[in-house]
Amino acid sequence: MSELLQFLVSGVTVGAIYAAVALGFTMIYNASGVVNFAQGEFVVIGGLTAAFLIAMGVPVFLAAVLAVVAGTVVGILLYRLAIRPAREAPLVSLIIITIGASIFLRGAMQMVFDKQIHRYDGFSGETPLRFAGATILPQSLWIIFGSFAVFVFLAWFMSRTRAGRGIRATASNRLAAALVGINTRWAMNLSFALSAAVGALAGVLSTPVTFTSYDVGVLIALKGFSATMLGGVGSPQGALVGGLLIGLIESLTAGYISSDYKDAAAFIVILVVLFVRPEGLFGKKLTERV
Amino acid sequence: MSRLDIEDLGISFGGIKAVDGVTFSAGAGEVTSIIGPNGAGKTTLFNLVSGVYTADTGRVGIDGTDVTGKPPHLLARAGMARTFQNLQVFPQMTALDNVMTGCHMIERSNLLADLLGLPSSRRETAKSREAAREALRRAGLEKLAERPASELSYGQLKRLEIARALVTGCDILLLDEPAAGCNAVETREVDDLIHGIAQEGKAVVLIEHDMRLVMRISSHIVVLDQGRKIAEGRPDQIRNNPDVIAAYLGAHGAAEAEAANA
Amino acid sequence: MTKTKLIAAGVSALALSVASPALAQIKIGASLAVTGPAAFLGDPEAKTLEMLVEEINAQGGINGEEVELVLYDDGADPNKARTFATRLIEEDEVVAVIGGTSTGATMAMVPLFEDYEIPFISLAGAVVIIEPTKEYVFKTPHTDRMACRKIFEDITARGLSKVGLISGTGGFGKSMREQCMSVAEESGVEIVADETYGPNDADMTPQLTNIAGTDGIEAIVNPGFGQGPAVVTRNYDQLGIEVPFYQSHGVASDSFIELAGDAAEGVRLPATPLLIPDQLAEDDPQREPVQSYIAAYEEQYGESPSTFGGYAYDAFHLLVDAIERAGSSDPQAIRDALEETEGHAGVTGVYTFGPDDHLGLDLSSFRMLEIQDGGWVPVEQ
Amino acid sequence: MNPALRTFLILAALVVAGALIFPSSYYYRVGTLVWINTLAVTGIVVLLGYVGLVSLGHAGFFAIGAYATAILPSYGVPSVLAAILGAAGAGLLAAIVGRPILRLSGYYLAIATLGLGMLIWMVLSKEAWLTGGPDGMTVMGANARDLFKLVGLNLRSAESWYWVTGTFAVLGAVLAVNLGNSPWGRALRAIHDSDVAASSLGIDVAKAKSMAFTISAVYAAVAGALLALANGYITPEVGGFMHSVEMVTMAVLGGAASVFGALVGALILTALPQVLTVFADYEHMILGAVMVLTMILMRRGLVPALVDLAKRRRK
Repeated sequence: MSELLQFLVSGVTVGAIYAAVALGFTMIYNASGVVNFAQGEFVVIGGLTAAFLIAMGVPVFLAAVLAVVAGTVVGILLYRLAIRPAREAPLVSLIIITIGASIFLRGAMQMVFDKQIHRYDGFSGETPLRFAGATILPQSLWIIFGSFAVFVFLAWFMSRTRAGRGIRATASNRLAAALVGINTRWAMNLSFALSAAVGALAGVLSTPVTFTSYDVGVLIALKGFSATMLGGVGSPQGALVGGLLIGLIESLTAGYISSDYKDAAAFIVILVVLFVRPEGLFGKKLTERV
Repeated sequence: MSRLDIEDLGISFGGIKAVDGVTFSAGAGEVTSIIGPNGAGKTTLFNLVSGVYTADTGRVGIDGTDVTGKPPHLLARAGMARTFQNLQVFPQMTALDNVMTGCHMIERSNLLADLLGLPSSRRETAKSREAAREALRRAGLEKLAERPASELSYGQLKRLEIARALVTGCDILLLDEPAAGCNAVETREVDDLIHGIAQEGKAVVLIEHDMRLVMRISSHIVVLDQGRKIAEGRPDQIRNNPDVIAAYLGAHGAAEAEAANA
Repeated sequence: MTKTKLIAAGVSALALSVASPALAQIKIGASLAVTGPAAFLGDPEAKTLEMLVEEINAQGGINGEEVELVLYDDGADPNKARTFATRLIEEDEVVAVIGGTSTGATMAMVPLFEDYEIPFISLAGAVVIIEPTKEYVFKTPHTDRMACRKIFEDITARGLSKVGLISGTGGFGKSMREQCMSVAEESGVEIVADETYGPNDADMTPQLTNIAGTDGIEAIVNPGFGQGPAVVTRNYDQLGIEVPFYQSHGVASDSFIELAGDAAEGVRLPATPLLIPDQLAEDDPQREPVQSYIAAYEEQYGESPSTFGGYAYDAFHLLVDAIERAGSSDPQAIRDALEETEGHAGVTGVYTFGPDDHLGLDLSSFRMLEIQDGGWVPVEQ
Repeated sequence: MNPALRTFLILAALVVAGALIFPSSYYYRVGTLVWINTLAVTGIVVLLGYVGLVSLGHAGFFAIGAYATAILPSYGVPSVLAAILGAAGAGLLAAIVGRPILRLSGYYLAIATLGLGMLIWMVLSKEAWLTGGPDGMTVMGANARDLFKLVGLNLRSAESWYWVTGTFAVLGAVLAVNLGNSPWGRALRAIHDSDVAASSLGIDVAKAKSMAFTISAVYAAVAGALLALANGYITPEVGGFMHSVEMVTMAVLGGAASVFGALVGALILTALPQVLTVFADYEHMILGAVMVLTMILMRRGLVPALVDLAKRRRK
C-alpha cells in the first residue's frame, strides 16, 4: 500500500510539472492557434536564471521573481520577432518557426549561461516529509501547489477578466475582436507574456527537484506537448488533467510494469485516446463547415 | 422516374433540429429546387444527402438502393456529384487540373503505374484532359483552362465546380447556389447549362436564391423553413402558396407581398 | 591564461616565425560532443585540448614544430562524426585524431581511421572500441566493464552480494548496465533488481521503491551520467534507503556532490586520482600530472576539471609523447610509437599499450572513493 | 518537355556536376548525405507538399530501413535484400497505422506521428540485444565500391556511395514527379486543398492519405538503408524526434510543393553546419535564425520564392 502511495506521489509531482508546461502551451494556443515548441526554453530560462542569481547571492524569492520576469521578456520578444511577422502562416511553418526559435534560444543560453547542470536548494528545505510510509520533498509540494495555482489563475483570468475575454475573443475572430474595440495586438502580447511567465515559473519551482541545463528544453516541450494533446488542445482543464495523467502513467508503469517502457506507455495511451477521441479528452469537437 | 429518394431525413446540432424529417424525391431529367429563407437548413440538407454529415434519422436512396450513412466517396461512385455553397475548389491547381480531378472515378490507373509514369497512366491522364476540356467548354471556361483557380472570379469558380461535378459522369447533381455572384449574362449561361444537364436525363437538385432562375427552370420545388418542409409542388403552385410567402417575409409581411404581386 | 604566459607565447611564436619562414606544423584533429546530449562530457574535453595546445606551443611545440588543433563539434551524432572524420583526414590532413566523446560517434569514425591509417585515440567508454583490437584505434578512459568489476570487488569485500541496478537509458548507462550484468556472476554478485530511468526524468522514487522492496537487497549500483544519478541519489536519501549505494565513474566530479548535496554522503564510486590530488602519495607517479592539470585548468577556466577532461588530457599527452619518441609526425610512426607506450603516467592511470592492448589500463588505476563531509575520501582496501 | 524527364535531366546533371568539381572524399561524403537527405525529404514532399499532412515521426521509418539493413545481415540475409525488406516493413507499418492516425488533423496528427516515431525510437534504444542500444551498432555488408568493381571501375568508397545515393535520389525524384502528374497525384493534391470536395468526387480520402503515408515511409526507409550502408554505423538517433523535425524542416525550407524544394532544403541543412564550424559557438543561433527567417520571409520555401523572383524579373 505504501508502495502505491509512493508511486502516486511521484506521479503527481512529475505530472504537475508537465501540467504547468501544458498550461503554457494552452495559453498561447488559445490566443493565437500556435503550439509553441519553444515552450520548454521558457522553463529552462526560468530555472537557469534563478540558479545563476541564487549562486550570485541574490535572495531566493527575488531571484525567482527576476527569473519569471526574464522568461516573460523573452516570451514577448519571441512573439514580436518570430510569431507576429509570420501571422496566418500554415501550421507546418509555425511548427518550424517555433522549433527554430527554440534552437536559437538554446544556442543563446549556452553562450549566456554555460553547459553545466544547475540546481539550488528547495524553498522549504530538503528534509523529506513522511506520511503513511511514503515520502515527499517539500519542494514537490511547491510544484504541485504552483501548478494548481497557475491553473486556477488562468481559468479565472480567461473567463472572468476583461483582458482574458479579450484574448479569447482575439482567438476566435481577430477581426471581429478588433471591431468591438479590443486591442488584439495587446491581447497577443499579453498571452505570450503570460505563457512565458507560466513556463519560467515552472522552471523556477522544479529546478531544485529536476535540475536544469541549457539543453533540456526539447524534452520538456515534448512532454508538455503530449500532455496538451492528451487533454485536448486549448483547454486548461485538459492541460491539467493531461499533465497529471502522463505523470501518473509513467510512475505507475515504472512501479508496476517496467521502468524501461514507462515513456512508451505514455505515448501508447495518447495514441489510443486519440484513436477513440480525435479531439483529446477535453478538446472541442471539430465540425467542418462546407 | 425517381433517381434520388429522401425520406424523413433529420439531424440536430446541440439540441437544435437543423433538418427535421424532410422527404422528397428528384426525378431523372428534372430540376428539383430547394428554396427557403436563410438558415432554413438547405445546405445542411445537402450535406446530409451527400454524406458529409451523418443523419440522425431517415433514409437516402439512389435508384431504389438504400445508401444511408455511406461516406461521400461511395455516394459519388453511386452516381451523385455536388457543388458547394462556399466554394471548395483546389486553388493551387489550374482550372483544367481542377476539372481533371473530377475524372478520378473513370480513370483506370493504379498507383504503381502512376509512380513509374507508365504509358497506361499517361493515357488515362490524356483521356481525362480531353474530358475536362470538354466540360470547361460547356461551362464557358475553356479560355481559362491553364489559369490557376485562385485567379478566377467568384462566378467563374461556381461554374468551375459544375464542370468538375459533370466530368464525374454523375446521374444526380446537387448544385448549391450555382448562380451566386453571377451577373445577369452569366446567370443566363448558368440557366442554360443546368437546363442542358437536365435534358441529358440527369436528376438536378438545386439550391438557389435567385427566384426568377428557380421559377424558370424548376420542374419541382421543395420549400424549407426552420429545418422542416413547409411546401412542395410545381413553380406555379409554390409562387402563390401563402405559407411560403409567410416564411420568406414573416407573417406580417405576407400582405405586403401580396400587394406587390398584384 | 596569465599575461606573462600570453606574452611568452607571442614572443616564442614570433621568434619561430622569424627563424623559419616555412613554419613546420603538426596538425592534430578532434571531433568532440561540445554541444548536444553529451556536451557535459565533451565541453571539458574540448577545453582541455585547447588549453594543452596553447601550453605546448608556448613551450616551443613538439620536436620544435608548432601544434595546430582542428576541433569540430559532432554533438555526439555519429553521422556528423563520420563526416568530420573524413574532413579531418582529407581536408585538414591531420596526423592523428582525438575524440569521439560518445561510443556511437567513435564507432562511426573507426573504419575511416583504419582505412586511411591514421592513429585515433577515443575518449569514449565502451569496451567494443578496443575489443577486438584495431590497429589504429586507442582509447584512454577506463571501460565500463572495469568500473563494474571495481564496484563489485568493493561490494564483495564488504561481504555483500545481492545487488540492485538502476541505470540511465542513455548510451553510458545502458552500456554499463550490460557490462555489469555480464560480469556479475564471475565477480561473485547477483543482480536481483534491474530498473532504468530516462536521462531527464524528474523523479525515480518508483524505481527505487521497487529496488528497496526486493527481497535480500544488499547494495544499489547506479550506472549513468549527467543529472540522472544526482536525482537518483536524492531520491535514495528521500526514501531513507539504508543499503550501500554506488555510483559510477560517469559522475566522478565535484559537481556531482554539489548537485546531490547531503544525500551524496556515504556514496561510493570508482574514480580517477583526479578527484583526490592532495591525498595522493608523494611517490605516486600520477601525483605530478594530476596536480599540474588541475592547477592549469583552474587557472584557465576558473572551474575544476572533470574526469572526462582528464581523458582528453591523457590522450593529448600520450600523443605528444609518441610523436616525440617517434621523432616524426608521420601517422604510421606515431601509431607505432603509441603502441610502444610504457608506464606513461596520466591523470587517469598509468598507461602501457601493447599490440593486444590499446587501452593500457588495469583495475588498479581505479580508486574506490567515498563521499564524506562533502569531499572525496579513498576507501581503504 | 515532360516534367519527369526535365527533373531527371536537371538532377542527373547536378549529380555529375558535383563529381566533376569535388576535390576530395570529404566533399563526396557531404554530397552523399545531401542525396540521402534529398531522397528522404522527397517522401516528405509527397506527404506534406502533395497531401498537406504533417508527420513529426518519419525518422521512425528512416530508422526501420536503417536497422533492417544493419540487423538482418547477421541472420544471413544479404544487405540488398535486407534493405528491401526494411523498406517493405516500413511501408507495411505505415499502411497499418496510417488509417487510424490519418483520421486526425493538425496538431493532433502531429502528436500522433510524433508518438509513433518515439515508440520506434524507444524500441531501438531499449532492445540492446538486437540493436546495440543507444550506443548503436556496426553495419556489416555491401560496399558500393564492389558494385563499381564489377564493371571494372576502381572508385574510392566515398565516391562510389556518392554515385549510388545520387542515383537513388534522382530516381526517387522522378517517381515523385510522375506521381504528381498522374491520376492518383491529382487526387492527393485535391485532398491538400479540400478533402470534402475530393471525397465528393469519389476519391477515397482515407485510402489516398494512407497511400501517401506509405509511399513517404518507404522513401524514408530506403534513405535510412542507404545511410546505414554508407556510414557503416548507426545509432537510434537516426529515429529520434530531432531527425524527424530536420526532415520536415528541409522540405519546408526548400519548398514542400516540389522535389526541387527537397533538394534545396537538404542541401542547405546538410551543408550549412559544415560551413558554420567556423562559428562553432554561434552555430545553433545561426541555424535557428535561418529557420525562423526563411519561414517569415519565404512562406512557401526557397524554391517557390526564387521562381517568383525570376518571374517578376522577366516581367
